Amino acid sequence: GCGSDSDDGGSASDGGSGGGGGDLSITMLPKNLGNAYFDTSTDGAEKAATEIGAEFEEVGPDTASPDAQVSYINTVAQQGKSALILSANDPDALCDAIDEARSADVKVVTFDADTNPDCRDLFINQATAEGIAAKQLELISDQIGGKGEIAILSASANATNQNAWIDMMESELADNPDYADIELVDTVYGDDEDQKSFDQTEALLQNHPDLKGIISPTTVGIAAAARYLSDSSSKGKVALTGLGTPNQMREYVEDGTVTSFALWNPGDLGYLATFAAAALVDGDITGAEGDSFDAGDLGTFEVGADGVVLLGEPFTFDADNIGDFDF
Amino acid sequence: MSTATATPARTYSSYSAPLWKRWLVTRETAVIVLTAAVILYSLANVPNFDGPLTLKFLLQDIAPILLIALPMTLVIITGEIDLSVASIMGLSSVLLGVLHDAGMSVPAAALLALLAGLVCGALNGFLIAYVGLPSLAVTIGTLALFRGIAVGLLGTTAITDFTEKWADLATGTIGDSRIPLVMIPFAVLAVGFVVLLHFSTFGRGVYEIGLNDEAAHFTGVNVARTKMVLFLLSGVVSALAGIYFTLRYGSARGDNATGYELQVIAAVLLGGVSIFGGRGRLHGVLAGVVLIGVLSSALRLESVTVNVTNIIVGLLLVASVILPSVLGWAGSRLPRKASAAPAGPRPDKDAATADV
Amino acid sequence: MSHTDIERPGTSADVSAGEALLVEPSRLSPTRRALTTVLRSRELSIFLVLVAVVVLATTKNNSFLFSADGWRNFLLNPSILLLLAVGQAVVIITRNVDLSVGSTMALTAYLTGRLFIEQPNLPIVVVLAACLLMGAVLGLVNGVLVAYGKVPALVITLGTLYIYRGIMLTWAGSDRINAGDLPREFLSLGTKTVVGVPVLTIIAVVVLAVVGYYLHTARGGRELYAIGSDPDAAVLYGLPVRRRLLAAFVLSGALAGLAGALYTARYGTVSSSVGSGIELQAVAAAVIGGIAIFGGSGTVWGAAIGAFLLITINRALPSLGIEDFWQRAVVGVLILGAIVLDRILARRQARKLAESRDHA
Amino acid sequence: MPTSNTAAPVLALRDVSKSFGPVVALRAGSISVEAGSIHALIGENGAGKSTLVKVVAGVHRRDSGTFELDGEAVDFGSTAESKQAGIAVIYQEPTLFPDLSVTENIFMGRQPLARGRRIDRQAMYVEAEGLFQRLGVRIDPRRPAEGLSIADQQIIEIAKAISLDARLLVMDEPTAALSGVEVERLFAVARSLRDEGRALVFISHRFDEVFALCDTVTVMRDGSYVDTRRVDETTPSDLVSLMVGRDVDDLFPKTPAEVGEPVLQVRGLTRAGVFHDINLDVRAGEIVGLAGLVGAGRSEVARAVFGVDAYDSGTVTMSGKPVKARDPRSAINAGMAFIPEDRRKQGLVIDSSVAGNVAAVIRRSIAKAGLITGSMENRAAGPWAARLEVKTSALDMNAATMSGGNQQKVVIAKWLATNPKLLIIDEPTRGIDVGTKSEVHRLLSELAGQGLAILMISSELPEVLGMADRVLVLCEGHLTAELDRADATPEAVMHAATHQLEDAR
Ligand SMILES: Nc1ncnc2c1ncn2[C@@H]1O[C@H](COP(=O)(O)OP(=O)(O)OP(=O)(O)O)[C@@H](O)[C@H]1O
Ligand SMILES: Nc1ncnc2c1ncn2[C@@H]1O[C@H](COP(=O)(O)OP(=O)(O)OP(=O)(O)O)[C@@H](O)[C@H]1O
Ligand SMILES: [Mg+2]
Ligand SMILES: [Mg+2]
Repeated sequence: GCGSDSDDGGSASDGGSGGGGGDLSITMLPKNLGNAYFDTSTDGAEKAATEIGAEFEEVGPDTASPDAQVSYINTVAQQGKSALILSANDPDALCDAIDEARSADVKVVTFDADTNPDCRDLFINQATAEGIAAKQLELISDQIGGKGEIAILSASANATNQNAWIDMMESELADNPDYADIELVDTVYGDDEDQKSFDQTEALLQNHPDLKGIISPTTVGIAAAARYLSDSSSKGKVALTGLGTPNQMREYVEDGTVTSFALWNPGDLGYLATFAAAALVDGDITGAEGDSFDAGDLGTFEVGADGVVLLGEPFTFDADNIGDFDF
Repeated sequence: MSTATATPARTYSSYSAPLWKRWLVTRETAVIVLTAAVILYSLANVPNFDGPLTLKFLLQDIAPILLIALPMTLVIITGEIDLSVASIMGLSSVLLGVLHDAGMSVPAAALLALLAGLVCGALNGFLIAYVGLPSLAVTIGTLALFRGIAVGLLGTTAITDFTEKWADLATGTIGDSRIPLVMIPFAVLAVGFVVLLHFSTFGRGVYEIGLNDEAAHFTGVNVARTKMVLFLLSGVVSALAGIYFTLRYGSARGDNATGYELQVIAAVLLGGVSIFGGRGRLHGVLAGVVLIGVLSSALRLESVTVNVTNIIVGLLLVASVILPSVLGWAGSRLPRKASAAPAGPRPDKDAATADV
Repeated sequence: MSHTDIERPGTSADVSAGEALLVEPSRLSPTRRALTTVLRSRELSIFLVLVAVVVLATTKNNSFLFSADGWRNFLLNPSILLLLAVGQAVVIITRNVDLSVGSTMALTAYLTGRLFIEQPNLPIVVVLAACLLMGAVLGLVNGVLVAYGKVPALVITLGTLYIYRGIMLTWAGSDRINAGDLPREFLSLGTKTVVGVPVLTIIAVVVLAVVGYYLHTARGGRELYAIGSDPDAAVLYGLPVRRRLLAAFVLSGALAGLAGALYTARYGTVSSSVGSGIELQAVAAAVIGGIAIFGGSGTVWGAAIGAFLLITINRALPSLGIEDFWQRAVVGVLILGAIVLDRILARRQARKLAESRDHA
Repeated sequence: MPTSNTAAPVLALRDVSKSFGPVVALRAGSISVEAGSIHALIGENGAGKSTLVKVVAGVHRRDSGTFELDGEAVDFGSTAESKQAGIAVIYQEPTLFPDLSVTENIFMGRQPLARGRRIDRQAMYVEAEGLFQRLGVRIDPRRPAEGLSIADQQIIEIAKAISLDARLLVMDEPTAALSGVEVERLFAVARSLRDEGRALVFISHRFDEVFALCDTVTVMRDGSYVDTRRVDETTPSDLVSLMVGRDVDDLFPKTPAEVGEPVLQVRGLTRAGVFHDINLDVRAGEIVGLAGLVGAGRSEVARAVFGVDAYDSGTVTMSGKPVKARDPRSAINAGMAFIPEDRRKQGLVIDSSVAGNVAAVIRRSIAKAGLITGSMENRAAGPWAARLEVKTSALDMNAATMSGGNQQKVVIAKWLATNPKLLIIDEPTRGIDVGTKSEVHRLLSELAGQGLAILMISSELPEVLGMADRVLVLCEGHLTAELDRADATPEAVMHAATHQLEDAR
């Protein structure tokens, strides 16, 4: 469940039950630092780490590029940490480095964005691609009344999971009769940079005067798009939905720019990933299909095919419930 | 005065100072000592720095900078600068990816990428050496242009499916030593550049141009051609670095190696090359590169964020260029004091002019 | 000697207006002189390029200009780069360059957010002033190092580019500024328009006007040109070279600081990548606008038009059906084109003037 | 020096010294200038006149000695301070801002202001016109300074200086580039300033000017004060012997050599705005002197012939074979050697070693397979340095650490090492001490005796007349006279060097 831990935030510091286990050391490597979404997942991970009593630290580049991540993976290998939790900027580029880390027996758990399954031990999946795609189409569809032009504002053009979702959405649009009157006219990339996403939104509206809605399956993108819409003449005319964090979107849900959007709780994602990593290190699980492990407040989880662990279904935020969340 | 054909009236000692002095009392030695000190300190105090993987990762990380620093040193010694090297890396990286994606074998694609680097260098060289434009402005322009072409060709997508054996070549080590394979081509190039700069007539020309290009021109040094050659070298070596970069990370992206030009220039200046041209030696530069590499590696092991590393590199850069003029300024203070108290001509002055 | 051939019959009659403008402008009537100056000005020519781009884009897609947003964005988007370009222009005129503006901007952009988070009901002017001040201080650091360290500005500002951004990232850590952290009226500042003109644009244009006026009509302004035209002569002449250099860098820094605040107002979010790479755009804008990279000539008006051109091209590319990935390449071509053109024109002028010495 | 009978002198320097590294530019300079007087400062090239001026102007800070203005000790750290103190200086080489208008150049930093501290351009132009009127020249006040002839540049400098209305006006060779008419106008202005009670210092190499304008004259030699005389109590020949410090006649020991085949042939050499249709031959064993005012374009011609500068049209041939334009290498291979006028900037790489400089041109021939080491250079350079008796402790010494004379020897050595057929030498003795000077002259005539063809450019008339077998005179880029040794009199040369200017009016 998502609401389950709205006491999230900096609560990492409180107490810390297990304490002593210095032998268990976990490094968290997000796509890049200074990204609200990953800050939240790191908070969750840190919380888990304190509960387990693992030594925890977050490192990362300030731009989301794979080569920048490689040197951090190398460092983890040098330090001989027991586990690495990362969100991959590139499915293939990191594999060599990860192999090196694993041969220095570091357990590698990916979350949010996966690498090739054979590189890592486990992937913590926020939600099934189908689920996410369907959810966003459903939202946009009833915001634009089931007909009209829509466009997608994605992260970088080679972001693994965004691309997966976009494919799903495209096929869904093609097959599902409910969406017969919805036309996907354009897909643009904001590279998860505020200004770029902002300008891309402007370009979308400019080049597609009849645009009815925008889907932005990335937290940076949706925030920037909302920011642009909120004071453009298209406000209210062009619907916007996608994946965003409540804190970033609250402003725009309240001023009516956005009616609803979806997301899982990144905090839970990090929390779960940390428990999975710990389980791997302790040897409770090997990452084989069918293994199951306990993840603190979140209960027990089972490893699916290709070493994937599924967090749950995305959750929809709107004016009524957004007040209950802080991440 | 004897006639121009008479037998030499006197002979001269070749050197004013003993060998050890000429070698030890130099900026280069200072950098090398500093680097050694940092390494020793890290070995002693930074956990895991003495680990088995450190050397390999370190060399792999600094390899591109080591490579580009070679031609960059010569370029800066002539008093010019090349800010477009990182963009050339990006462009060659993208070309390698695109061509390989189009079914070309890695070596063939790499060859074309090198050629592209040569063309980039030629454009810089032509505009700077023959049109006579300031290298700063030109290479700021080509920095944008080359990067723009790279990004334009590939957008923000990445090409990652490189044949394993080539990728391994980039990441592999010599035998089961800890030295990455890339150090072999580097060593070859390094020797080549040392000979070119320090033991060839061409190299003498490079220094003369840096010290006084007008005098060099008056002495028959072909200033334009020399600069052209250097920018060609810079272009092709940058392309090589770009290829290595691509294969090592197994991903060809338009934004690969963004900002590397700053690290290269920082390292070169840190290594004792004067931004005004005419001064500097390659061994100092290589030490400078290693110094920066060791610093960032050690700091990463200490889990210091990349930002702090950048701050340190920036400070080192500023300090390394400021220091000489600060010392010079301090020196210039001394005669001023002398002028305060009107004294007769100072004896040492007379000594200096005794042989006039 | 050039001044003797004026009496010579013939020479005065058969020279073109352009020639006369160069060699003996006073021969032309004031109006004619003014006219020729404008017609032959670099500013006019790139302004025409700008117009061409706009017309082209608008014909392809008339919401480019003729829609509420189109018009607003046309004016609004360049305003931040315009501020940077003006500062950059002043520095380049003194034969220096300031590559640290992007990082300075990032620092003050974050400062803005911080201030509002600490003191939500801080008056906006205070925040703007704080950013100006911080920028000025950062600029002063550059200025001192350049003027007293006798080191090329290129290297110094390259270094401070690293340092300032490093400081910003360390300071910001992993937390970032969201629209939610900022007071409404500050955010609205980013898009508010007065009689169809965005406030940001008005601010930028006012700054432009003041600086432009100063450079043209104040002693200090002219001294900046003199210093750039021949630094050694400036020292021999006894101009306060160091003081002027400091002033130039402080101005550039302060404007970058202001730009940072306006950025936050405009985009509402401040992340680690704010303003990275924008320093090159600022240099490009100045160079394209006719500021000679060797200093001594050019006007901030030109730099301003250059900034407009860059941004507008960027906006126009999608409308023209070109992927905006190519924008960087376009910028590169523009820079190279501009400096090559300048060189050709300079050669032509030097030759004309040399020939004007001949009479035999 | 004369003790001032009334008030303290406006300017009083005593035993002022200034060195640049090891080069002693000024050893013991002294001068005392009264109000209402025009004081000539003379001395050979390199005597230290300009350095003394720059000390007064605050460009250089003196190493030692006393410096008084109206009796008060002063110590200027910058030219701004000296300006403040009411000193106006015309430097030897024009220092203008090329991008700015002539008027702005004159009034930079002190432009007339209208309301709101706005520059009043109109007033500025009017004032400039006034100044030009007073100097009797017509320069457009609105045109850029770029591209002005040296003479016009010099006039701008003069206008700049007199518009300062300073109590002390120092002029370092202001007339070097001026024609008779312009010189007269300048003198008129100078006299009126003197009558206003200002003090003037006037540096010139032309005695007629000194005697026409000045009342007192101070002579310098080798950076030291020699003597001060009232002009009406001395004669040119006195001054010359004071300047040179020995009898004049043994100065230029030109030994006649028999003249052979033409080595250098220049035909119709032209470069717009600089020189026009230059034709000249230099034969083996012959010294050809090239005379003219500063800015006449002599150096430009030499540079074009040697290929460091481009030219528009014309041909250069060495012993029959054409030499490629704009390519010093081919000129060197054809047997040319070129010793340029500015040692420090063009002659040698000042921050490089003696050996490096001497071996610079012959590098390729001493290198083995393009490879070269320091010791190779030393071996090649040693003998040549020795032949010219270059005085240095070791071959790896920085050339910058040597005296002007020794630097010149290094330059000569470097070119003789190429054993050339033709030697072009621009200002052979500028800024070198008397001893070395005559060594150089002896060397030149010896080389000519051994059949070397020599083209010598010099601003010093005695040098030209003493050394040259033939004298070519250049005026504003035109060859205006070719005189044989016999009929090359000072008058003839001077007339040829300026007559075209007179005609122009
Ligand atoms: N900046 C400098 N660095 C080193 N040596 C210098 C410098 N300026 C002048 N000298 C040397 O000082 C000596 C005197 O130079 P200076 O210009 O004062 O002579 P001068 O009397 O003005 O000669 P001229 O009549 O040719 O102008 C010369 O030998 C010159 O080479
Ligand atoms: N019209 C001009 N504008 C600018 N600089 C000039 C001009 N004419 C000559 N010069 C420069 O002034 C200096 C002296 O003039 P130039 O060398 O042409 O004639 P010169 O007779 O050789 O004078 P010098 O006695 O100095 O050798 C040289 O450096 C030359 O480049
Ligand atoms: Mg002089
Ligand atoms: Mg000359």
